[in-house]
Amino acid sequence: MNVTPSNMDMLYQEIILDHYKHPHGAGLRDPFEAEVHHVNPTCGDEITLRVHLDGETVTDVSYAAQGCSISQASVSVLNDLVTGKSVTDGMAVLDSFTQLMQGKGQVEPDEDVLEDGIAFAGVAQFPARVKCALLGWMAWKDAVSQALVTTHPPTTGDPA
Amino acid sequence: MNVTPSNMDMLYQEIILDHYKHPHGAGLRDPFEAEVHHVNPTCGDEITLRVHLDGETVTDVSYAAQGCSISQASVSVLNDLVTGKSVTDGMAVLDSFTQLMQGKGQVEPDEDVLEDGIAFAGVAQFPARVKCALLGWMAWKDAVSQALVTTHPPTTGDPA
Amino acid sequence: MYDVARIREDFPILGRRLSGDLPLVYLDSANTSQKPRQVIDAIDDHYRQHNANVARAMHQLGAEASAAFELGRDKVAAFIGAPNRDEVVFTKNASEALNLVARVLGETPVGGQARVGAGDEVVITEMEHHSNIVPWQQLTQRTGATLRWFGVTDEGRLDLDDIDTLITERTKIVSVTWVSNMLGTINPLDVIITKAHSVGALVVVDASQAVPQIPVDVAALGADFVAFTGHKLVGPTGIGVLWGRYDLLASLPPFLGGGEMIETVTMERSTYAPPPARFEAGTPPIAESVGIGAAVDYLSSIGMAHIAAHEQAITAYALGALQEIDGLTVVGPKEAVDRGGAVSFTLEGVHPHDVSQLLDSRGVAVRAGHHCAKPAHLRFGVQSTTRASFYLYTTEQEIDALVEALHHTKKYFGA
Amino acid sequence: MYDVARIREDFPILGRRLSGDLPLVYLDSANTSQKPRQVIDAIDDHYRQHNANVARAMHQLGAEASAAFELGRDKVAAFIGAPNRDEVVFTKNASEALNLVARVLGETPVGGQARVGAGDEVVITEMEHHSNIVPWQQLTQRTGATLRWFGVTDEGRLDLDDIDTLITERTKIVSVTWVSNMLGTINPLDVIITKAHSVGALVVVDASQAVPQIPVDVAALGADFVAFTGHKLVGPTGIGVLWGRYDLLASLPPFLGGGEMIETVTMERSTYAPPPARFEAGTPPIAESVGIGAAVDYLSSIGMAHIAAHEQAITAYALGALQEIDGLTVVGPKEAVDRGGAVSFTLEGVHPHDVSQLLDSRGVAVRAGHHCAKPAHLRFGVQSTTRASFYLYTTEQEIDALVEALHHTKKYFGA
Ligand SMILES: Cc1ncc(COP(=O)(O)O)c(C=O)c1O
Ligand SMILES: Cc1ncc(COP(=O)(O)O)c(C=O)c1O
Repeated sequence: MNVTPSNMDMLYQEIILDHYKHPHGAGLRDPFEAEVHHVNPTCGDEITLRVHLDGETVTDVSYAAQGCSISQASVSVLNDLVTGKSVTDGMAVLDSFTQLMQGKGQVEPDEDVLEDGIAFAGVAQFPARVKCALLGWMAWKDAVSQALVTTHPPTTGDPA
Repeated sequence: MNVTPSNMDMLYQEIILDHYKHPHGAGLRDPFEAEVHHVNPTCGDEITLRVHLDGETVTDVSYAAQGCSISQASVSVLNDLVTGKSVTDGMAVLDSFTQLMQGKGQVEPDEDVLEDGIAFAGVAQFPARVKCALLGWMAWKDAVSQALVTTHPPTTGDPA
Repeated sequence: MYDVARIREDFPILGRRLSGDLPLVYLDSANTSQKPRQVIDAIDDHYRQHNANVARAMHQLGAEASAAFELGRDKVAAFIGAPNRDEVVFTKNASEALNLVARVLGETPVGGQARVGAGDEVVITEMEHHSNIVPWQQLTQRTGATLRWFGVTDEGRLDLDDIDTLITERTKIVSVTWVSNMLGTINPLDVIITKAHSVGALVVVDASQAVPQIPVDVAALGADFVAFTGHKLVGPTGIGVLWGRYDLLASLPPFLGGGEMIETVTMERSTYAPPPARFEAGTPPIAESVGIGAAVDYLSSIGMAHIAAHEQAITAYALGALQEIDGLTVVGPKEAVDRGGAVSFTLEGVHPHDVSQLLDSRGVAVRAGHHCAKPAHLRFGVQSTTRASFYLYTTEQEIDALVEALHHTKKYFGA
Repeated sequence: MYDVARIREDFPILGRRLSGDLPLVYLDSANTSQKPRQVIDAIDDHYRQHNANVARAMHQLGAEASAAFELGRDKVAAFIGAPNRDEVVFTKNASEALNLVARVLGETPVGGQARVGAGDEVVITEMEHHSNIVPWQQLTQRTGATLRWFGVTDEGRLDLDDIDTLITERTKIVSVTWVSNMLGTINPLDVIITKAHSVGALVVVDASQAVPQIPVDVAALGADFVAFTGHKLVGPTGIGVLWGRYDLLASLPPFLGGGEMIETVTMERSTYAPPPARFEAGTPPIAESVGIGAAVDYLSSIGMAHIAAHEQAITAYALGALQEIDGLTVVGPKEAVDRGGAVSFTLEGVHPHDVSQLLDSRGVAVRAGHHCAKPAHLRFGVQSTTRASFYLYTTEQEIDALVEALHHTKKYFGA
């Protein structure tokens, strides 16, 4: 079925509206190694997101977000998809989600990897909404990088 | 006869070309009460012009000018028209010449006032050349104002 | 009689069909206006028949292009009642016009003194567009001056109670919007200008939303600088206007350097042309001047008083209809009094993005977001709003379509 | 085969008849180029079908306009070989692009340090256009830095003998034109860039006359900033380009404030978006981006290598024919080697204004004056010159018409 600007049901899939109304893992929790604040400058959507790592494992992603259904649902899905995964596996999911979003509707989503995330396939055809869908994911990427620096301080040549 | 961009003889009247080839009163002379330097920013034409007043009378207008036939001929005509006249009469000639130049070809020149200056009637239809024709006249206006200040220092309320 | 149907025929885009073969309901004119064929054709004809560079070219095309370019300036000057055509400086948009003023007021002219320095104050308002906030933040940061601002009342009006403590002997500049692009408020400029001038401050007016909508006479207004933009007044992109009092402009140092803004240039130093050339570095927006000239001609042919009356009527109609929708709250003055044709609102339970997306699916084009007025949004405790905005071509049927689409939106999101 | 006749059919204005029913011989392309219908139609169609504001609008027209605007950026980036589309900043013209660089290099980024301050040196050349002189005079005056410059040889080439004493450890910026708009000289940028980078200086290239005429690959060039302008490359007025290395752009403070250049704004302070948005305050030149995109498509469809070869051939033809005229002296390189298609000359006994006026009476459009390069004129002891300049649509017959009209001019003035 073709997605057009007049065909809203392909954009607002039931799954998206469910996540929007009942976001998974919302709220800011302790402990965490990194907290970031991201803004979509165009519309003002905002998110504060914390990451808690246990070694290589993402043990919690907590957040407070203000934004539209797409941005809210997408961070809820993110929470589902990366919590409990290794950082490497989480980053792989991020890659596939980003590819789907930037694929202008030409990329076939992999349900095994993206689970509920495949509901965002329609968003890829609304360029103005792609940023909404990616807001939480970009924040997560940023937070993980910072958390890794905290938990694995870069080793330098100097052993002191 | 109509003046058009392809009809050069109406622009470059014999009189203009004569003044261009044999400019009247060219050169910088002493004495003078004011010297000014004016530039046409668009094309770079330049003039240095001196005015010598004797009381209310313009006794000399001397100049060194670099520029096109129109700007050179026009200052030569200026020299003819204002030398020996009172400042007031000179300014009246300036007014009529300016009106002619800015009249877009709609103003009928008065030969009694403008003499050889009527040859510039065609220039008024070439907007880009109007500035050329006015360069020397604007310099003269400026120089006379300065010379008047020098020769008639403004009286103030304070008699000291 | 104001004949909207007749006017709409001049705007080719209003006949466009959108996805799903829906007619376009364009309610985003405060963002940018649509263009009548008179403007589009003038630009087209310029490029096909008269294109050349200006000022410098002495050939026939050059003379035609220069005349056309300067005629645009004459038309704009007449349209805003400028006492002198040389008071009209062309910029690339309203933002550049405001930045230009903010820059040159902080810089030192040859043999003079900067108008703003350390210890001085600049006063703006909480309802400004970012383009009338950021340049003043930059200016005050650069110079060590202090930025202060008027607050906004719950009704969305400027809070003038503080005027005597805000505008004082320390105030050097007051910069204020005439019509708010978010709240729709029309500000009482006379009070502010009188007060500012009484302490010797200069007044800059952001008229980006005013010039398109209401008859403007800068001489009667009495401000020192007025900025606006071509694309909001049925003109092209790529051109804005800074009007300034001639004596002031003539006393200020240049902004951008190069091209025709000079008097003479040597490697060591340059001297500068008088206004407006002094502030127009490089090749100016030539085709855009032709376009803005055609735009003001078009608006004048209809009559700005008629356009203002239509704007007022359609805004009143919209405010009435919108406020009957349950859960819809207008942010800004709720009645069409001292008010322009931009109506921002929230709809309970539905984020503005989602509102605008659903409206778009019905062919209704509105804007969602902070409308480049984050502080005004913060003031009302909202992060974003949906904004519908109207212009000379807006019809009551379009407002009805908006209302109907909003009901549909509520149903869709179960709100 | 390069088919000039075919190309000319794309340019509506080339069919125009001038006063006296003369055909137009347009030899003023270094001043501004003519526009093919592909460009004019693209702009026309944009206003008729897709006009909306960009970035901020989420409706269908907004999405179309945003895509069209950003596609213009993609096309320009590809045309100049930019490694990253976000390195292409749209300005209003080349002059703004050069001023932008000069301003931000003298200002202090948050948590950083200005690139130019007191005691530093900026190096330019004597053959620059005023737009690449005045901004650096302003910068050095503001910061207390020193402006220095390369001289020009009698042949009209940069005098590089001084390079080691001019570009030193004190040099922070070297700004130089690629192709001179007056002399026609193509400068050996590789030598200058290598030397400048060896002392840690940044290199700004004024490519206003280069991008229209020769294939440009900014990545291969190795400069830090490159500026050019839309109207000289068969594109519209109202748009210019600043290309800059991304890491550099990202390290620089903003220039104009307002609109979409922000990340967030409060009344107290603002943070700024990454490039290119950081440097594009206010509504950008939207229709103009569509136009410049169509322009580079058009040039690419013919092929920049072919255009360069044509330019070279026609310039060689013109240099040969012109120098056979008694009393005519070419100012600048006399052979078509490392040389663009602008030929400035003097004609003994006839002032350039009068030359251009007489040529115009024959339908031949050239420029007379200082071509915004007063120092270069001073260098050759002339106050002004007549300049004929050629482009992809120029024919040998037009050069013949120029030569014939020059003979007529000489006869007319008895020179
Ligand atoms: C070499 C050069 N640099 C800069 C410019 C300025 O370009 P613009 O007038 O579009 O700002 C020009 C053209 O006038 C030029 O030829
Ligand atoms: C009140 C107000 N000021 C300034 C601007 C900036 O205008 P521009 O984007 O044309 O620079 C706008 C429009 O966006 C506006 O509504």
